[in-house]
Amino acid sequence: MTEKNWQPRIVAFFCNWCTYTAADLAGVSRLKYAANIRIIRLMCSGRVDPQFIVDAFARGADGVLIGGCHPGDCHYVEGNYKALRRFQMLKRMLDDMGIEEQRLQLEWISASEGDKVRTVVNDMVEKIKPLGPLGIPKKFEAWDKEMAELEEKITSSEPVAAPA
Amino acid sequence: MSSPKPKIAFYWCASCGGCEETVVDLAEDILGVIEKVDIVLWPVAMDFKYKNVEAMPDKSITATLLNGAIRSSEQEEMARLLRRKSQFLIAYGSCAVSGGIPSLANQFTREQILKFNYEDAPTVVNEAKTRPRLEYQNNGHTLTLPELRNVVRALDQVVDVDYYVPGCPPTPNITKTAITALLEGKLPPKGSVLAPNIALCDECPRKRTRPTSASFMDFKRPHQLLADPELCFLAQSVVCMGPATRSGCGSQCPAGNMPCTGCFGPTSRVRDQGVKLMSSLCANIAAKEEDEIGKVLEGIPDPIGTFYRYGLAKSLLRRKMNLPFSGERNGHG
Amino acid sequence: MSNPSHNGTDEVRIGFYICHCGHNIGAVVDCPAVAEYTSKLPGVVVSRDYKYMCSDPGQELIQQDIHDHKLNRIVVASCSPLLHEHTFRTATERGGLNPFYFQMVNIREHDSWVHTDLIEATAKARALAHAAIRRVRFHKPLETTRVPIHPDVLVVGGGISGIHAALTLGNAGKKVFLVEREPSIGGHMAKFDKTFPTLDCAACILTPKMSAVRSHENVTLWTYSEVVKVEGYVGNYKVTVQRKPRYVIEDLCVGCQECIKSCVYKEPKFSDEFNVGLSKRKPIYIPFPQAVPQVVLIDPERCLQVKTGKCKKTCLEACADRQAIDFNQKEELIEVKVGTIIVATGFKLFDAKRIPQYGYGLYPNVVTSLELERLVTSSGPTAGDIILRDGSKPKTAGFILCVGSRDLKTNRWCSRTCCMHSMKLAQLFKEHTDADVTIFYMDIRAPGKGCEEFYDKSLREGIRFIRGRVAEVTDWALAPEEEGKLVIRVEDTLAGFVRRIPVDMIVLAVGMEPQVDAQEVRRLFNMSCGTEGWFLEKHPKLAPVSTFTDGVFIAGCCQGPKDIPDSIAQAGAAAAEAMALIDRGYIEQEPNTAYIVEEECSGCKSCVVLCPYTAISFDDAKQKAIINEALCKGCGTCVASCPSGSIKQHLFEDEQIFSEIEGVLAYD
Amino acid sequence: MVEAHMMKIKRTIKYDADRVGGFGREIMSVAGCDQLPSCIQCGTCSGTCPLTIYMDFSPRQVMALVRADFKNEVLRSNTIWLCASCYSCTVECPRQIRITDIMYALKQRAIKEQVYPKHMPIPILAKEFAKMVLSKGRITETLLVMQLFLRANWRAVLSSWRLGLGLITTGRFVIKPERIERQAELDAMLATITNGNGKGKA
Amino acid sequence: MRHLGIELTELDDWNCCGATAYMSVDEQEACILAARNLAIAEKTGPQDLLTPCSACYLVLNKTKHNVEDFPKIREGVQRALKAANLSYSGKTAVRHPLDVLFHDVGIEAIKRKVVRPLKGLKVAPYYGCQVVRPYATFDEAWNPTTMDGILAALGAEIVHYPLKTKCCGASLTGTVPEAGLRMSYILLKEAVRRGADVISTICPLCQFNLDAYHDQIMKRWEPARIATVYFTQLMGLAFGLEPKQLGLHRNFVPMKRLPELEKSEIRF
Repeated sequence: MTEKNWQPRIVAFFCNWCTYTAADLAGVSRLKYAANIRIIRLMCSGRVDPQFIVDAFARGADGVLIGGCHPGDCHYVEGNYKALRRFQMLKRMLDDMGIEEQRLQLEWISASEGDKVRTVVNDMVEKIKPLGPLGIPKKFEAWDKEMAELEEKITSSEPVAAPA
Repeated sequence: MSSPKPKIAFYWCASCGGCEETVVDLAEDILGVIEKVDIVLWPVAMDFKYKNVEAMPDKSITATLLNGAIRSSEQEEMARLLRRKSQFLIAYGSCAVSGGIPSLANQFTREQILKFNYEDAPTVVNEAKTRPRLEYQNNGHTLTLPELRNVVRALDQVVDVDYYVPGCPPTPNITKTAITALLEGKLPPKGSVLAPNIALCDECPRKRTRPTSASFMDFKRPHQLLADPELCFLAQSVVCMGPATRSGCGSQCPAGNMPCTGCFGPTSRVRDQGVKLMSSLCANIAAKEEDEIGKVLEGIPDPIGTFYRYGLAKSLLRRKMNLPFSGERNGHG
Repeated sequence: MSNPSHNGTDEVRIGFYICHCGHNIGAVVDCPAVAEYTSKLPGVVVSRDYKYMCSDPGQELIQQDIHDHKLNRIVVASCSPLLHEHTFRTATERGGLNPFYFQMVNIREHDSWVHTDLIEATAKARALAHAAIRRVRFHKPLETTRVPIHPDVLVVGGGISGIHAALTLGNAGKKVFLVEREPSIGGHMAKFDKTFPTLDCAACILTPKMSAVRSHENVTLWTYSEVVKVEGYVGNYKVTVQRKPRYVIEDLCVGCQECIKSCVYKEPKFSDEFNVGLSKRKPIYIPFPQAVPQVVLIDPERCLQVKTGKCKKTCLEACADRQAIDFNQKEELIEVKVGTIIVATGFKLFDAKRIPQYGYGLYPNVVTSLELERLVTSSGPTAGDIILRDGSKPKTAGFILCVGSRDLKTNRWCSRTCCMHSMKLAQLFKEHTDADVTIFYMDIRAPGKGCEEFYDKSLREGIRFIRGRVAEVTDWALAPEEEGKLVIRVEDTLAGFVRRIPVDMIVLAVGMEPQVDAQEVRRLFNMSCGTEGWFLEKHPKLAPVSTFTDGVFIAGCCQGPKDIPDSIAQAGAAAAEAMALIDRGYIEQEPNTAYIVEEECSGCKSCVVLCPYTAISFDDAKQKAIINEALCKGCGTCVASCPSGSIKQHLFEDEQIFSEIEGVLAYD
Repeated sequence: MVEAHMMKIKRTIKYDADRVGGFGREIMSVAGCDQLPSCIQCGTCSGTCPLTIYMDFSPRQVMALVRADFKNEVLRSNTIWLCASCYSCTVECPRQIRITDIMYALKQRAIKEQVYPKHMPIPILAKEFAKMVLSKGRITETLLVMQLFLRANWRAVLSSWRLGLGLITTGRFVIKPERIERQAELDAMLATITNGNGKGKA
Repeated sequence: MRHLGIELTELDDWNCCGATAYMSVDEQEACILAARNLAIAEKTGPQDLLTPCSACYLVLNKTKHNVEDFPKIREGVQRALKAANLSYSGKTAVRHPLDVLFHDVGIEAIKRKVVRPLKGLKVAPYYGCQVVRPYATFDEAWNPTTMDGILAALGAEIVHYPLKTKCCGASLTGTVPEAGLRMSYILLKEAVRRGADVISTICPLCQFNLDAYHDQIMKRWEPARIATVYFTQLMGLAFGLEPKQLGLHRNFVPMKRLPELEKSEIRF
């Protein structure tokens, strides 16, 4: 994708009971929203391992959205609170690592709030667009280029496959 | 093999020297080791030249134990050279395994680091603001210095690594075990970490004192309390990396009344030690309101330094994202 | 049967199928292009697009391919897994594979229905398919577990829905606990005079059902009681019911009402709830003549004895024989075990005071439809006379429809029954008073069976209909004929001008609202609510009485406004759903439980406190945490929290999720 | 006056060509007018409007006409000019349609297209009012009224002379024109939209 | 106001808000006009902007809301303000004296100031349209009661006046007299019918409208003579101020003389 028509990639982790169902409802209601989001279903927002979020960023996500039941409504009593606590810390850590706070969002969306799925996704896309791509895989590549010159030099000066 | 005795090399990149110390810490055992092997390279203890190594046939060294992170062009070059010359390249110690403490530098630019070290640090006297240069002409000679890289790397981010011996430093025990395995040819699959694949709590003497039902009302740092010498640190609200860190060290820190800081790295089942421990700690916070949660979290003022003390280079994010990346070779300005 | 091991030693052979779902997907996602793309992904042996994957031929396609191509993983990209995951798992199983070697991709609800751009939607479908193909590689064979179902049922709410559900279940031989908050069952229907469109008497059809449920050998009826706690899960709920003190021993009272006659209050003094305040009652009373149970009760807020302890207690004397009155009665908590629950907690009427322009509460002759219902009933406070507050008969009346309904400022929904209800009341009004009756409506909604005919009957009987939402009701006259009347100001939208219409009485057709405590009830039973506050069904079409919590069903107006026939139909459906579970005897549990690999657990104990179901315990001897998979509900919170990655979750393994992440991001 | 025996008839059928495609959508795109599509024609706006009784189209009908693209009919109706901005309709509308704002949008449109009823003083008042504010920053009621009467219906001045005199004698009408001090500032502000954006808005 | 310990500053170089008329010409410009006042108020300091006129109140509030709700208008306004080195962040609250008197000063404080209770004076509280809707938050749109409370505190008798929020037709009296005057006529007539001695308004234009057109109304319909005063004038009376100080002598229709008030030697 060229820089010009760049579209943010958003990975979403939605809980099975509220937010995933809400996204289904948005579909059933034919609400239209930005196509940038890829939803991964988990049983509960409490299952969202922060590793998933960081991994998504590291693999090229420009934003990560976590969707869970409203506080007090978790299908599993309190999984969403656990998600909230991790989220708060992770946000700080991402900030320390130079990832803008708009790129990680936690939203409470109940099964009936199909409309909220639409607004949340659209808003998030709008918020991320001005930030531009996060592009971590490309960064990794760029960083490792500083080793290329040396590597080339060594490779070229090496005798071809010295016998062991 | 021309010689019946395996050839062993030790090398030292960006590290504090503690790892070298460990080898010495093998004490009398080292004699046993020395008996069984030829040490072909050990700059800290014996005099070898680059040229000597270069002259060795490829793969002629049975195993190289390389410690320290890779952060300069010279270290990169040595890593590549030793890779070529060794049958087994072993990342030895946290810095080589996962970047170690030096990789906390990945939160800063090369310029920030150089400026601090050569200008701003309180102990520096350098009015001319002289900085090391890559090249210097003197009497018609060109003197060169290695280039400091933008990114601090773990060994396997530069060359292929066969085995990992973690620790800051690795304990004599696991060092001995590793060397023994090597000598006896009883090596696990390539890429293994030569430490138990179970978290530290397993061998921690304080393990039984942790209650099963406690949540965190706050977090404390070790200097903020007089720690109970018996009680699990987490039960005292002190961040202990033990649950997320491999065992094998013999729980030396908890035994010395200090919490684990995670130098052995995560188990094979975890991709990012830092957020994984964070996940566990934060899930267990008692507060429910955003503000209250935030207050509890203030007890961890430097999460990156806390959770990634030994492994920022190998964390999923590796380096702070919004730092300018100097493409110029001469970053030493 | 092909039985590949999951350690990757055997070759993974994936079959990928993308469903057009007619035009639902096919019109927005280029299905053949997706199939073409996935065919090149590693491990994919078969990649097809097909019109309707969920059809029999679609399913057979999968089975045939498993056979022909030795497939050992199946991925179907179609609708939401919440809809058809089961279908395709079964197809996978019929093909000879473990059903959990299947993975579903949602490209309808999450893609073709929410996007319009063909290129974007197709790219998204590719990414989601890619993710599933990567993920399915790590799937393992799993077995569902069976949990036995406790055969007893709890029905909450004793209105017509609850009564019907309880009777249906009781008649089928199931034990039912019917809990009603009010002192009598009957709900709103007990307050109605006649029912539309047949005009049969509400009491005549309801009362027999009320007594039947009371005397049913399989039904335990607890009135004046509330459910205060619900624990457990489908098949095994533990419910705590609070029984409020009536100060009358239910089993001893025969309903002779001598005590009421002898009360120290000679005249009824307090507003009567059943007659919506149109009449008075005493502190000791029976809610209404046909109340079930026929047991008096004492209003602790009003009774002198309960309040002050200083009363002559003439009621005690009156009941000396049976000694049914007990001023020391305390609230009681009862715990019962049930396997399924039917929630039928009904609705609340809209408070007409919220629309001040209609003058309810300000002008005495503005009444609500329920008040008129009580006035028109022969057993009501006026014995069926429709009278104005001054006792005279109204000569003109106006019915204002949609009071509180279809209004974004109050309730946006249509309350569904008000049109018919008002027409019924208008007919009765005319019958009782011969008054000139006008109905002010926005749209007449008479879609039920016999309802359009009823509308026609109303028109023929001379009821006037004016299409327009009434702007206001005032008492200021601008013309002589308006003096002393209530004036309705409305645009007659069909005539096209504004009119002022003076009337004697105004009836406000108040809409339905969720009960005040709907949110608490929802939490109690772990249900969802729509944004309006009605309990949310699992699927609006396919699962209209199920909720997102297995074993909890909803019936009647707590799910949304509806009339009596619909409520009863739902109650029957809910009873049937409950019975289906009970008679099968067990439920299959999704094998998404968490498990601990013992040798990997360091015993750090971080997980134990996280489990809301106490499924994690700590084995002191082994110094390891243990998960009781029977108690685990599969949320995965402990999995995400295990600092050494030693807790895993079937169906949601870390590597499965990581590969999904990798997959969704692996497009260009 | 129509003679009793001569029934005067008027053709009222509308053809599709009478519609101005896109007009409804244009009005709905004005800030605050976006709720119009959900109008259910209940007539609350008309019922609550104190001025419907004088209108050729009731507010409800105006909503219907806008939605159906009957631009000419709407812009020429007296309804939009009779709206006294009392906001009853906006507050009462069960669909939360900002009817008053739609009326404003229609007035603006009518003024822009010069299609307001010729002898109706209201648009003139609005324009004169705006002009005075533009040039002076404040309103001097007396002058405004004079302008209005001169332009619309000077005969009316005669009928109102007693009131005017009363106002002046009670000290409630000031004849000396008022103006703000920093007129330039105001001009500069308003210039930003006229210059910056073509002509402000479509 | 000073009487009740509220400090007022005249807004520096205020401009006309444009009232309802300007909105008809160009909403963006109208918003800019109003926003200039808001911005000047914000510059002046952390105060509320007090406006006794219903139309100003509405337009200023509407501008505030428009700036918040509609990015297009917000951008235009901000660009315009920038041209005058002004800025508006939305902080300044637009208040009506009734709001301030009822909520900030309070009924009790008002009661304490009363030296001459308006006993026996029957008042029809008339709020008019633009204060109570659609932007006011300090009272109910359909049945406002804040002025009722203040008038009751003055000792007056409140007449049930169902037209309290109906439009007086002010914007039309000059342009379409038939329509505008009829609206005023209905208001006056109903007040008389309900037995009120005086109508109390919260908008100067309503006051003017209901007061100044009696002659014309009489000519068209029937006499419906009743005085209309601004509610603070009644407060002044109750606080013991002289009618002349209160400008009551400027009314076209004088207030009815009340025996109870006569005794306290007020001259009208």
